[in-house]
Amino acid sequence: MNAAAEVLLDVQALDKRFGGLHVTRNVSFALRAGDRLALIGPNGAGKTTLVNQISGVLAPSAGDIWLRGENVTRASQAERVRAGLARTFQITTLAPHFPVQRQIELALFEREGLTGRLWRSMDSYPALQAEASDILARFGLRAHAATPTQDLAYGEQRLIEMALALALRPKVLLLDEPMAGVPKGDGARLLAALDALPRDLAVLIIEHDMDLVFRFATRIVVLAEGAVLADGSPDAIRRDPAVRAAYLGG
Amino acid sequence: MNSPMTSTVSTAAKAPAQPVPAQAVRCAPPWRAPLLLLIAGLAACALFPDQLGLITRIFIAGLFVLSLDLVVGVAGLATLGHAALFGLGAYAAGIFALQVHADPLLGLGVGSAAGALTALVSGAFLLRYQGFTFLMLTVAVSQIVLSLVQKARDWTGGDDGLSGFAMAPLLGRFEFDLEGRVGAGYALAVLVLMFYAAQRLVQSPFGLAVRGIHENRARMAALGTPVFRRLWLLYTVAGALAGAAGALSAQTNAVVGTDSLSFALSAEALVMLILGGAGQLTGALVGATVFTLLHHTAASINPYHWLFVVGGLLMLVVFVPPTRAWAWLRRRAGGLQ
Amino acid sequence: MNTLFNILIDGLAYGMVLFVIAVGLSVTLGLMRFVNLSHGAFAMVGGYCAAWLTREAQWSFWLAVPLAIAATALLGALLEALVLRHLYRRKELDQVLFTIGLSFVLIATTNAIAGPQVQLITLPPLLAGSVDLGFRTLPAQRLLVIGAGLAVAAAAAWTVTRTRFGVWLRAAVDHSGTAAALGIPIRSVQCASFAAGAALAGFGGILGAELMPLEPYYALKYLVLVLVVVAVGGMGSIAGSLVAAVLLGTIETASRYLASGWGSLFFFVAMAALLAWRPNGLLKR
Amino acid sequence: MNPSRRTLARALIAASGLALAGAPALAQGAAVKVGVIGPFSGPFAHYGALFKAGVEAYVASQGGKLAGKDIEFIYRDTGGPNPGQTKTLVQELIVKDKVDYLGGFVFTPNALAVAPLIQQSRTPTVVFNAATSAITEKSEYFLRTSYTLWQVTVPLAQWAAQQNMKKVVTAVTDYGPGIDAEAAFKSEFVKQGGTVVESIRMPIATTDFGPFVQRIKASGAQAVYTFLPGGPPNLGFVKAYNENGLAKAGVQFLGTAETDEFDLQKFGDSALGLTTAFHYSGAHDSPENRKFVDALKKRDPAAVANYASVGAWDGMYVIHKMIEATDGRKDGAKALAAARTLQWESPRGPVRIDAKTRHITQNVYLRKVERAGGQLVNKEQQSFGPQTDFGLGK
Repeated sequence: MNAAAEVLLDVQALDKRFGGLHVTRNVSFALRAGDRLALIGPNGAGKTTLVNQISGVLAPSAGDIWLRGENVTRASQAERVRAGLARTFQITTLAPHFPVQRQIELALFEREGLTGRLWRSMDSYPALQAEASDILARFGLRAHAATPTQDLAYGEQRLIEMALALALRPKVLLLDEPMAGVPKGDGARLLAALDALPRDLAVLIIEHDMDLVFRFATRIVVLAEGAVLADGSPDAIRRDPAVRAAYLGG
Repeated sequence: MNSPMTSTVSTAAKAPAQPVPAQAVRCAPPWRAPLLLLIAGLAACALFPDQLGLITRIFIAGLFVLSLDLVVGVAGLATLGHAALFGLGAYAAGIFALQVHADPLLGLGVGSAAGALTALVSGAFLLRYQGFTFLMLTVAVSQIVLSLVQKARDWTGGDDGLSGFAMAPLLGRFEFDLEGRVGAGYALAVLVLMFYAAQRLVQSPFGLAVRGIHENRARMAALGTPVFRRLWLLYTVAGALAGAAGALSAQTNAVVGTDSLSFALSAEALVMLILGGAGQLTGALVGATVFTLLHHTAASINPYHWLFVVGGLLMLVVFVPPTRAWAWLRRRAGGLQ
Repeated sequence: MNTLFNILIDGLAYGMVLFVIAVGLSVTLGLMRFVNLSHGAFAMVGGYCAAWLTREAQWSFWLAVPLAIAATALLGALLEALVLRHLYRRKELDQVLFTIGLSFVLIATTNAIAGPQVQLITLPPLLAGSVDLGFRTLPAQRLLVIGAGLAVAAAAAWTVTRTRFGVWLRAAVDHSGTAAALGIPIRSVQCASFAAGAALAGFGGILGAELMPLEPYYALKYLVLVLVVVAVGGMGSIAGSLVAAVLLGTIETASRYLASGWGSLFFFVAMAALLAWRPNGLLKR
Repeated sequence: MNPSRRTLARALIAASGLALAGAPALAQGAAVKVGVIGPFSGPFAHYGALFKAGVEAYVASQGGKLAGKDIEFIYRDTGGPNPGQTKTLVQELIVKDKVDYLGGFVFTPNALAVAPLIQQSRTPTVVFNAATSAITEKSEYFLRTSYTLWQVTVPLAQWAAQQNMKKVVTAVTDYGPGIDAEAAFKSEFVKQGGTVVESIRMPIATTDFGPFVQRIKASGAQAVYTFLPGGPPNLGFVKAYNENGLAKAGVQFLGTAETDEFDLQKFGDSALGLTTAFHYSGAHDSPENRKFVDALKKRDPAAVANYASVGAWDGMYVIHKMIEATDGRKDGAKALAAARTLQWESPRGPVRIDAKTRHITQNVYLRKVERAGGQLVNKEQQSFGPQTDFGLGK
């Protein structure tokens, strides 16, 4: 843990109920610049619900979310993005019919606050187009710039998810199962992309692939039935008997 | 050809995608399609000088369906209440001509503003909902508007319609004539200009974002788009276009009836749009033209049973989409050469 | 006080008519997720069959009604098997376009065969009269509608929630892949469900004919009303449709007693308010 | 400018020049062209069919030619009330088809929409049906062979007062003609010393008339004056009137066009005894009417002798006389001058065109529905004598 770095995301005593269902119970953790925090837990542990609350899709029932020193518990998704938060989704792609290049351009327009412009053509922003091409090149997708996203291989679509989030130049990145459904052979490019994430970025990742988790994470939070079961370094988690009992040991 | 998205031939998802150069992504110039429309419109007027009434109706229907396309095709909000925007634009232009001033361009502005205002107010409520709920709420809103217009008989003439207003000459020079030359030219000019504006809108970053919302609302929200505000603005712009179409209808007909607010008009416009291909602005114009012409000819040949023709065609179009039919025809033509 | 009772009784009767016409759409649109705008056309077919059987063929009402319903179900099953099944996976707008086209053709056919006049179903003496309620009378036919409406609601709700067929239907719609793997005869379930929806439409067309007279344009004229009931009641919720129909029927009736000068304004204001309050249906939160 | 653009610009200029040049006037053919506007599709299509049967039967009854000229009918379909489309159709009829006369019109807004066109082109236009008083004021080329609600309602109100009715309730459909009817009845009945205890307006989309009939019952009136738009609502209202016990309670029914012959047979026994005041009954007993009914049935066995078909028949008579007066040439002013003084024996009885209003002056009859030879008919009880349109100038 690099305790010296600035706290970027601070989740404090978060609670969420759906009617009688208690899906998040008093969850707290903090994320600093450069952190690679993995959120693990069995299916139904409330991982995605938690990410949805942090990104603003769901409003928590109680507790606070601080983003770069600002309380964003009641802020809209758009405000959180502007404050430096970006996320990816488990299975969706942004716009299946758009050419890949357009997807990235759209994210860039959004970052620059240009999507309220009604008249000037979307083709008349050469700087952003160049940046979009660069991003595609970085992910090895430049040859597919004009291909409709739905025609790409599944693994490549996952890469675009990540490219979109990074195009927003976030300080905090939430990755919701980036490897889900990707065939083993296609995983290498994704792993490379994960390793190439900017150093000072704070990353929260949900993932089921334990090899990936233990290779990538600097810290792990284990969630069970909505509550934090354990929180510590990968080594500590690996040795934690409670975790072994509830999750790893099965 | 207008859509910035349809850059490549869509290959089946299974096959590995062929690399496509980035240049193919660029939009067509926004003036090209409106210019073609202007030429086609003038040619139609020149070739059929005694059918200008029908041609004017096609122009107006085209503008209305264009507006509907922004909402349904671009933003992905299926509505059956679009006639409310058209009808209120028509009534506003008619009442303005009757009570305030008979100048057509001022009236056009008033009608357009009425459409935009209606969209602004109703959109603030409607756009909080999605899908089938949104669709049914648009029906409710348009029926409420219809009831109010019927009730406000002193202003609107109720079910007898609003009539008795005459338009002043266009630009102070061109009288609206019996053959409808000025009416047709006026409607065409407004249609071309608004088509150009809509084309710019669709090709702007705003248009791209709205299409993004259509494709995946949740994902766009996570990208930081204020979804509601984008849709609200789009709906208001569409309201301005629909209101302008209504105003044109009021001015060239010198009468407004409650049919301009009816469910039937909303449904008919939707049929025209799907016929021409939702999402493509030129598709909206093609659909409006084909449907209006078909209705007119089928009803002239045999006014009794034109529903057979139209009903049969609608069913056919679903199984043989126009784009596929075109592709097939082209292949056949190519094979013959 | 008397007015209040009148509103409640007439509202219940009117609401039940709305319900019996709408319940079939609650099956095809609500449960099968097929945007079936030709629902009104099926109701019309049922009504016309019953009218023809009772008037021209001089059949007894009690025999003619089941036969007319069976004929409508058969037409529904045929159309489903030949054409409509290819549309289940298509876009909703395609379904809209096709079923509107189908309605147009059925309207034109009806007009060509039977002419534009209103068709009446001859009622048996038992139903033709009025029943004395003490402070007023009520047409006996309305009592049949109320009874039949409740029976249909109970039977349909039971079929969907309690029988194996209902489980199959929901599985076929929501998880068609899994359902096929489990050996559920998806095609038969779909076809039977659609036929049932058509049969219910025909039943509604017959029972509702007293208030919604049968004529060629029937197919589209009452479509909005029916869609409103299904939307407010909630997709696929038969109990919801029942509550929505009675509630909206009562509101419409009350506006006729108290504020008829405003037309259908209150009906649609109520609809908008209810939908805005419970977008997923009256009985769902 | 590159070459292709220049070509484009030339094409544009040429095209716009062509557009503004317009079409040269075509030489007129020998036949007299009559455009007939009506609903030929949609829920009101039977009006169109009756117009067609009426005008064609008239021409056939004259030996196929009028004043020695062939007649060419051009039918145009408006669907329902749709003023915009009607205007387009009429514009096309005048400009492209160059019709000499226009006839038809079921709906008031459609008729109002064409007033500027016929005024500008001086096309004599005979309204076969639309019944709002104000129509003939909108252009001096309008003539009308139907009726107005004032025309038939005023004598009915007078009769009701003479029958010692003191309290009447009005129940009309909430649109232009209904409000005309309500105003006509109210003003005349009050003038005669009666009281209108309640004025009910029923929405145009009403299907369940039960609530309104209950209100009529609760009002304690001796009679109900009603106006309905024709077709299914007529049936619905009469059914509710019987089923809710109004007929039994002795609340008298006063109507006008509600017992229209077109769907009278559908009412069954529930229609027996309904009282109406109207200008035409299919059962009117006169040689002219028998000739009309025979000609109509010969043309179209399914056609019914009612106010729409007789309006078309008499409208064609007026057009016939205008063709005679102008010798088949298009001369709107001359034709109108001739039409203003017309007076003839119509199937409905003696009629004439009022020179000032260009509306038909005709007898109005009190009728009761009776059974004659297995059929329900509107049996004329008494004639109120010739009536003009009382609605103008109100």
